[in-house]
Amino acid sequence: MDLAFTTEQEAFRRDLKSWLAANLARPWNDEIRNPSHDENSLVEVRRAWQRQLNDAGYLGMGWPAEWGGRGASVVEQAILEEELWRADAPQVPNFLGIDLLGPALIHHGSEEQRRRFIPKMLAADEIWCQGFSEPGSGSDLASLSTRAEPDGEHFRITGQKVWTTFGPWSDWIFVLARTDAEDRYGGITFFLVPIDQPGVEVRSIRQITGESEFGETFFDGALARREHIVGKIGEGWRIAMTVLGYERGVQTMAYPARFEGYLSDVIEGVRRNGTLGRADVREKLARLIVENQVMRSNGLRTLANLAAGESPGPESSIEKIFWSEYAKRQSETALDLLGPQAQLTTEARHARPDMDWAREFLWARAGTIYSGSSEIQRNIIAKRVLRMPTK
Amino acid sequence: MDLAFTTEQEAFRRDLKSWLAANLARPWNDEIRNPSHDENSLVEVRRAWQRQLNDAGYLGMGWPAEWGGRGASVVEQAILEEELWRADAPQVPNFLGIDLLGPALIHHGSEEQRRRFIPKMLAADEIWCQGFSEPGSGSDLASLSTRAEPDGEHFRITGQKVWTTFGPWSDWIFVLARTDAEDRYGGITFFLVPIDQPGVEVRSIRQITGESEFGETFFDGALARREHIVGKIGEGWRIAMTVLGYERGVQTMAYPARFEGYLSDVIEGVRRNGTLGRADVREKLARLIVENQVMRSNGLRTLANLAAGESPGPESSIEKIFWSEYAKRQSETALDLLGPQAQLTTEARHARPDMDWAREFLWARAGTIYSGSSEIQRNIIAKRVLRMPTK
Amino acid sequence: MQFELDEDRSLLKQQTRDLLERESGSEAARAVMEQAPEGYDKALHATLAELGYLALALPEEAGGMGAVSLAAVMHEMGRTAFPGPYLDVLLASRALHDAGAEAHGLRDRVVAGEALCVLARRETLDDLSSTELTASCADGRLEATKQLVPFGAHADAVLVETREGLAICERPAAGWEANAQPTLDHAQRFAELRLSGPAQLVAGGDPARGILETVDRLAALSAAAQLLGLSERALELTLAYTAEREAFGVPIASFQALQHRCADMLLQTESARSAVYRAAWALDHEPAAADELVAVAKAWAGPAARSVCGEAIQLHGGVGFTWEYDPHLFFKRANTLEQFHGSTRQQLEAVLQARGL
Amino acid sequence: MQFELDEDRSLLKQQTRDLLERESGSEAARAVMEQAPEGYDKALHATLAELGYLALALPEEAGGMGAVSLAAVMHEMGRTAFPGPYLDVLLASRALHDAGAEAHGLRDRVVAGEALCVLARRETLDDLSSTELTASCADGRLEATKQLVPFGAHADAVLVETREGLAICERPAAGWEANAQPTLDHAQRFAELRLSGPAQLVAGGDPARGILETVDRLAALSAAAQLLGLSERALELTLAYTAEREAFGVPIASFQALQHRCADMLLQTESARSAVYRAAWALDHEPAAADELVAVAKAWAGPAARSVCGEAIQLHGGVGFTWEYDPHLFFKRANTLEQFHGSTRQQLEAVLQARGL
Repeated sequence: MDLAFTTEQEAFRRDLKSWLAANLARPWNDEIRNPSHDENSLVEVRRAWQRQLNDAGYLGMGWPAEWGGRGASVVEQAILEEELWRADAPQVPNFLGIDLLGPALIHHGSEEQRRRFIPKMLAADEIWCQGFSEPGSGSDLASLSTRAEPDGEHFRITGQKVWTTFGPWSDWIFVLARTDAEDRYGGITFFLVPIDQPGVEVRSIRQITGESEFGETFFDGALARREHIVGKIGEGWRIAMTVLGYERGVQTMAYPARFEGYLSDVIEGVRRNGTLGRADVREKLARLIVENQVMRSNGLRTLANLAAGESPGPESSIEKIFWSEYAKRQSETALDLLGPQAQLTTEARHARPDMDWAREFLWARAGTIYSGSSEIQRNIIAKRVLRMPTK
Repeated sequence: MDLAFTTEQEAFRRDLKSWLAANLARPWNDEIRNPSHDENSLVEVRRAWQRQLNDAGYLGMGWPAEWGGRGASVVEQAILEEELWRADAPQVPNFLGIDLLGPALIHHGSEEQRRRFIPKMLAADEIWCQGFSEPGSGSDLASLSTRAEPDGEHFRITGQKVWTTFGPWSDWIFVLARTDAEDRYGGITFFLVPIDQPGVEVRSIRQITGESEFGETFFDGALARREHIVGKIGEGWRIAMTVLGYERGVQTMAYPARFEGYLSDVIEGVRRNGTLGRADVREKLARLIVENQVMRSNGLRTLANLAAGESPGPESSIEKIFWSEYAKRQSETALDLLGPQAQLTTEARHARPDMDWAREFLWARAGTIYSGSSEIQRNIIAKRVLRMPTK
Repeated sequence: MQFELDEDRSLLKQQTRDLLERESGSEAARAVMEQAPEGYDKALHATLAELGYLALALPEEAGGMGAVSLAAVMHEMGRTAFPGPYLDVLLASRALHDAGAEAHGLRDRVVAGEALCVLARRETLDDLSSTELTASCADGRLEATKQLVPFGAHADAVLVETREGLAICERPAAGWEANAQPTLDHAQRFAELRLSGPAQLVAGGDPARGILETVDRLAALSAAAQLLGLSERALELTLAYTAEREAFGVPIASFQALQHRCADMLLQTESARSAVYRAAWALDHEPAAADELVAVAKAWAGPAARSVCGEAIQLHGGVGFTWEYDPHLFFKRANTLEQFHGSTRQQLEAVLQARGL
Repeated sequence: MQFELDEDRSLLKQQTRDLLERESGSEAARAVMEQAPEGYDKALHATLAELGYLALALPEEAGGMGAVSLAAVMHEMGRTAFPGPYLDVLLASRALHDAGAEAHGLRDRVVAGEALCVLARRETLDDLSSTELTASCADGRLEATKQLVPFGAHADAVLVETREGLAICERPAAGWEANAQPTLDHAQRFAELRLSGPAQLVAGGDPARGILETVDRLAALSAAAQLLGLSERALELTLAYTAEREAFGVPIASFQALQHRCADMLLQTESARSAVYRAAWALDHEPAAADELVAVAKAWAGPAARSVCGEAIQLHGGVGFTWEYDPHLFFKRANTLEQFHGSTRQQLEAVLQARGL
């Protein structure tokens, strides 16, 4: 057993922290409260930040040097994600491209595809969104019905995708579409589709926070070039499933860091309102601290297992449930302990400058739904970890 | 809307309370702590108490006068059950006979059966236990496999029943047995079987509390007379199901009364240990009070609906889940707030004389299992109240 | 004994439902939330006045109909996550009534829908028992800064809690400054009010305390009843959605894990119904028990609604997180009502106080 | 980085499992619980001594193997709901060791299995931070009444916390009165001890406090590790039972609602594993973080085991409530371990203290 970081890993963290201190103009929390920003200008802040990270060699760190990486270990990648959260850095706009499409191209793409797409992806010159989910197929992704029909050097894609995060600002979308109606899994192909064409329309979806980070994307005979199929025709499902597994674990230290930051705000808040001494308040705070530390322990364990070369199996379902359900409890406790103050949105005169609990309280509801809801995760645990029988 | 008891009902309650004050020698809690008692002598205390209640006309109150009742309303029956709990009276040993078999005989039995069985049942001269559940059929009662085969004027019964409460002290058992292997529901018949015969063996089942109130009953060609079939051959399932519904609602005020009594003990306990002023303790107490009051509100509502002639539909599943899950929370909170003191069993030198939390903590685990587990109740609610679809 | 509403109240409840479904369905509510600067539908407010709804919280001899009726109407308001100052106006009207003759002119205008008046009480943004007030009203002059006054930016008058008692401050007086305090419930409009100008003291210290106790009880009951309505409707939406939505070729409502969650939602909702109406009945018929039962009702209905409406979002899946679908309206309002009108924490303490603990 | 145990500790853990499965399976444990008046298997205790297990909590230079090894062994003890004073003896042996040379004679006999010695500390039956002690040891004479001394009725010696420090009281001294204090955990034997007679003070006030802090940390970690073992085994039992037990013609493990409950049991158990071993590792390698992490481990593992072992009873249905099936052994022990060795309430407070809050 060894839960310590190596000297090299600690050095990497030190360098990274210095770099962040020198290069991050202001924390994301300050950006989003800047009244001169709108949704578009905030995207530009994120784009600029991605370019800074890329120039410094922090993007796609685990990839081969040839593709912008430095062959960094999973531990270093996890340290990067953790410190980015601690510093409250903006999320890069191309995170889906980098987390999902990048590995797909590196493992399954053609040399031409890599050369064509990876540099612009890293440089945020082309923003990518993900076209997997459909209105009729959320939990049951393989039931997707968007179809792709061959048309000379192209395929024509018709159908609808939802939850295309960053869709409204994207240039390209990677799409799972059906090339064979009869073959549930083997009839799915992985396409790269440019958004700026007549057959594609992206609409914003407004979320309960009032923001519109998501979109839905309509395809009406949209063109995708044959050479922009990743892997072979019919390999889309397999590629998507392996790719969805690659980046697991890298975020493992980021979640506890993120929620630990929020937790400090609750503690400061009860200190300020004079209730830190109340036994009921202390119990609630202590429970949050315990849960957060346990989340961190789970994360360290996952990371250690990854570092030891084990793959993060379906156990990552436990992590997903843990952080997302914790986030709901934490924000509810914050609202209970901080009182009406925490109800105020950022536009309110008395809104506190540090933490936007009103938004976090709502936003936390999404965590247990997206990327496989808690219910789906429990199904996975029962079937694949506990091997419980099906009827 | 009217949640008040009528003048007559209030008078009934007053009379009952005076009668209890004059006739109940000592509360049950004192009896069970009396070191000179063993399990058998405690049964005799309960038998004697049943006779007192019967002589005073408080048993089978809702039955026709001819069968020992006084045609009492459901409200009066509920008041009786409530006050019996408040007074901490012993439970009558024949409660299953009176609650289930009595109504079955009155509604479905023959005149001879009523004359033969009801008076002795009320007088506790014959104790009854219930033979419905089997080792292989708990939740899925209709899958029972105990079989009954005709043999002249008799049927011969072979099989095994479990959870025969009071089995070790019973004289008779009412049994659901299969007279037709092919017909799942219509192949079940309702038999009355004497226990003191070669083909019947009752064994005690020890519970996690260390007590043995339950038994399991083995039938090996046991004889049941044809004239002791209730209803017709093949009507057993229907009779059992209607009968199980009859007595619902009568306990509706008893549960909150019971747990309110326990709750007073927790409050006294934290007063004594000096923590009543702690904000965490106050919150936990207040939540229990709230839940207990809500249970009482649910009970009043059920009772009012019954009094208005409505049947207590599957909503009684809500009450079952509520009180049994509450009982677990209450006893856990008691242990948390009262500390090691509450761990001590009654034999311990420092055991408190009032409430046996160690036993209640264990006993409470049974409530969510017997008489249809919480899981079965949720199934019932989903299917019969919410009308949710089956696959 | 009877739990069901009598015929008159049943009728009132049904009438309210018909009116609100017609005039304030979720599309209308959304329009108000997104477009009306005042945060409510003025025409509908006038209709409510016309139909007598604004007198509902007055004592029966003054045109009210008792607590059970109040609960029934609030229950319906909850079912539509009704946006606007309806409850706030009721509470102010009752306080004005109880404050005596001097305040009855304004009371009448409020009840007639001619003036919008709300109470201005809170001075802290924390959830703490109010400490010393700083607002004062001496020699006909009010100096006050009040937080989170409901619909305070658009009120015609406020009834202000001050050190000296309750004071009426009509607008436009000089020195009326309102700063919007938007909260996460986009359909409730709060404001900080800074008031400095003439006002009329209508009830001194002791009477004011009595008036506010009555108002607090009615507020808690009303909030609890709305919370019940929110839960009830959120469960209905969930049942409807999950019966239609398919996954793996079957309606998701057929999944047992989801069924058990819905069963628990029903348990919470039906228990809220029992608690709310029992408390309302006690307010009308058993005043000695009412303090505890009202606190119990709100302390149950609040967390129940938070849980049920949260589950509604979850069981809707992705669309539950969108602005377009309704669950968030219920979830947000549940949060507002749980935090205000005596938060759960305060109600729990009130339960103990009512028992002398 | 590596989370898995190294080879030596892996071997130790496996060896412990083999030994306990052979010597202390649930039938053996039940026999001890039902029949042994001392509440433990003396022959097995001797075997543990022989194999060096009783030295486990000593510092490494004195024969111990560090906190990770301790956790691994305790984890296995939890898996069998091991009955007997094993942990209590370890804690006493460590205290005796830390008390210095005067106590090392008794320490050696304890570690060799020749004497059974436990700590006697508690004077109240409430779950309160200890107030003033009344036990005293002056001029070689002990006067003490201690509550809930584990296996106190059958100990050969006790190490008593007094106002003056830690005192060794060997039996049979005159004035040793033991009153059994049976608790709901039928396999743990507690007693009130009334002691009046000669005793030897082996550590004064300040050193005693330091010794007891070390002991408390090891106790909390050990209890947490046992709680992990209880949860792990209770889940295994549940999975095995529900895969076999049929209802409506299928194994009940195929019901989705039950599957989701088992998934939550796994989440709680696996998280306990992460927390316990991280805390143990910190005790060995990162002492500055250990206080908080040990408290976190126990504060998580206790409620987790209560929940998981309670679910094990529930999901076993009727047989789960019988003496004959095993779930109750786990449920009862989970309760004992949660309430003792620093209750959850005390651990939560310790977490805050460790952060200076």
